[in-house]
Amino acid sequence: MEEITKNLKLTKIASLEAVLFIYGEEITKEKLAKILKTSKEEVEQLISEYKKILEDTNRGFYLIDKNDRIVLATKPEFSSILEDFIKDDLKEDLTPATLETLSLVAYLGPISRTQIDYIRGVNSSFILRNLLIRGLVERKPGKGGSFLYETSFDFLKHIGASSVEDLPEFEKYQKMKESFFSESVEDINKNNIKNEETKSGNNLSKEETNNQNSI
Amino acid sequence: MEEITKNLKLTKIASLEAVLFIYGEEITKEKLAKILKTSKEEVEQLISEYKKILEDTNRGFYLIDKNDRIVLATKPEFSSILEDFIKDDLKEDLTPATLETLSLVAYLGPISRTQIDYIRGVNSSFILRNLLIRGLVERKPGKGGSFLYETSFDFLKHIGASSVEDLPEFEKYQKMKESFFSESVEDINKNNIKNEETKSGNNLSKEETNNQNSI
Amino acid sequence: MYEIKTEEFSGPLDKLLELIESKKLDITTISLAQVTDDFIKYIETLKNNISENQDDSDIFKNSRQLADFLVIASGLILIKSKSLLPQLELTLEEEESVFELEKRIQIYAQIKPLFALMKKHWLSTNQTYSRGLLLSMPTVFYPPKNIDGFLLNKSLEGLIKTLGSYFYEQEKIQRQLFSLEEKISEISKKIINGISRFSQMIDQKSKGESIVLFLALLHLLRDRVLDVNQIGTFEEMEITKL
Repeated sequence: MEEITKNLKLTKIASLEAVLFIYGEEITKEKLAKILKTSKEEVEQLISEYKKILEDTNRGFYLIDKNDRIVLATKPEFSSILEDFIKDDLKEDLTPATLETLSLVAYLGPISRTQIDYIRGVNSSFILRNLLIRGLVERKPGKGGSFLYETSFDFLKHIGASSVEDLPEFEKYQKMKESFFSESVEDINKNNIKNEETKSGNNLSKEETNNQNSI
Repeated sequence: MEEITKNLKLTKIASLEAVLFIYGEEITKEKLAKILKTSKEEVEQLISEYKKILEDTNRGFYLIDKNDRIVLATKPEFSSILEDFIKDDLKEDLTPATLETLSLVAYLGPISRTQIDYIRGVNSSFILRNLLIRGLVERKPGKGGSFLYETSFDFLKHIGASSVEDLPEFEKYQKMKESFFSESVEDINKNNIKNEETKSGNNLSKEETNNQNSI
Repeated sequence: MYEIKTEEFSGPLDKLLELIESKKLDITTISLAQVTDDFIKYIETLKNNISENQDDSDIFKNSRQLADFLVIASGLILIKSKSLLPQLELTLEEEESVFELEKRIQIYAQIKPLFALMKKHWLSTNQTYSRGLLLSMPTVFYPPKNIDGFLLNKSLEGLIKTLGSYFYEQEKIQRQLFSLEEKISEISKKIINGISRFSQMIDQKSKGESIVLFLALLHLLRDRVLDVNQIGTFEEMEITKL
């Protein structure tokens, strides 16, 4: 009996692998549940077991898990073998301003532009647009028509992490964020960037964000 | 001593898996040996061991070995799940982001991905790939290794147009394109996105070459 | 590989922090007042660098950064003016903005190590790769159901509009920028013409411009070109030429 249950689970994990393998890009857990004809809870469970299986030294890829989406990517230790035939160099030039903004999005995200501007003391709309175009950052609608920014799967692939929590000292800075914005962010918004945010918020909200997952 | 040798072998199998995972099409053993910096004999040996691992454990894919070439493919028992899912997925309506990208390609094509990204303000590689697979958009090589995208003949026929010129207000937008890309993109990119731009140029050629064979 | 561009100046909070640290001060309102002059001096050197720069594009980019400096400067000016004119009563909003600035510098000081950490991490980690969307999938024609030329047209129109307002926004930020010297000479002229009240001067000006005007005023004050009298709380500031 137990044996059967175990085998069934392994078959489910194998079919999860097949789907991730064939799809090739980030896919929502919801969609996975639909394809595998199961509940979202079971998908979560399968994912966490599959993740463990992939840790084995004879496996060549790992699983990146970000909120409601996952993707398979080659393990970081093979980057030197692979970079020779995949010409890609995201590593080159990030200006200090871009790096600053990217760190805030990575460590404090999801974060609004107003909050980023507040910390940096600089209007970041231009740099955020750049990061969006480069695909290192993505955004989703937040409250009141403004956007929340967070790093993308491409960012995680670039740093070879399976989630942002893998970043060094991640928790320390996430906690810091709470103390920064403990008093309502709305007040900060009001006081500081008044005009701009509402305006570009409107612009952006027009565009739709969760475009990633459906074909 | 034996332990070390075993681990080394496992790592080699993992790197073989990583290469096959990312390569996506048939690869010769000779080329594999070159990528893995080893002899053809060792590659043969690694392949046969890897094959055995794939058979013995519950995996979503298996290894096809024909003559000198090998490739990973999803196991036949999963093919019905996958076919259904892909078909359903491809039949879905266009999201606003996809529609937006398609309209850009229709009106301003032939157009490069960099230009599309610039106008949309977000990275469009995922959406373009989607439009390519759905056969709504085609691409041809442009200058400097990048691609130019335009709508497919099938798509035009589908919307009852004999050419893009039949689209409402086509001329207005074509003119706009001239003014857009004569100064703004070039200048603005050069001036403001300077480093970033060259970078995403590289990116693009990577992404495109990577996908090239598969389509 | 990565290289810090030397012409890239640090942001206003970074500069402010640097000034405070170079004087070995704690981050307090008093220290902010103490570094205000240095900060304004720094803005002037920035401005000079920008006008010496022949490349228009850099002027665009740098002048935007200058605008960011001016916004912070306006908070500093408030602090400084309070220390120069103790009788100056601040409105609640102004009090808050003084407090805010102090808090922001503290936050910046706390977060700054993150930037170095991230840079190191960004450069040292290993790129990983996913397969790419449906890598081994052949092209099949799957047209969407409800689509026609008008839908495409409407979608594109919306997109162009969005892009247009983005550029408008960028231009607006740039327009808010005014040369300090220009404003100084404007003030001098107006005083000579007998318009001495600050409120008359900022009459019908945008907020950004008022900030610059006030900044210029303080500048003249520091250089003892002007004298400012405020009769009482919330009263008009009377400006006279010395």
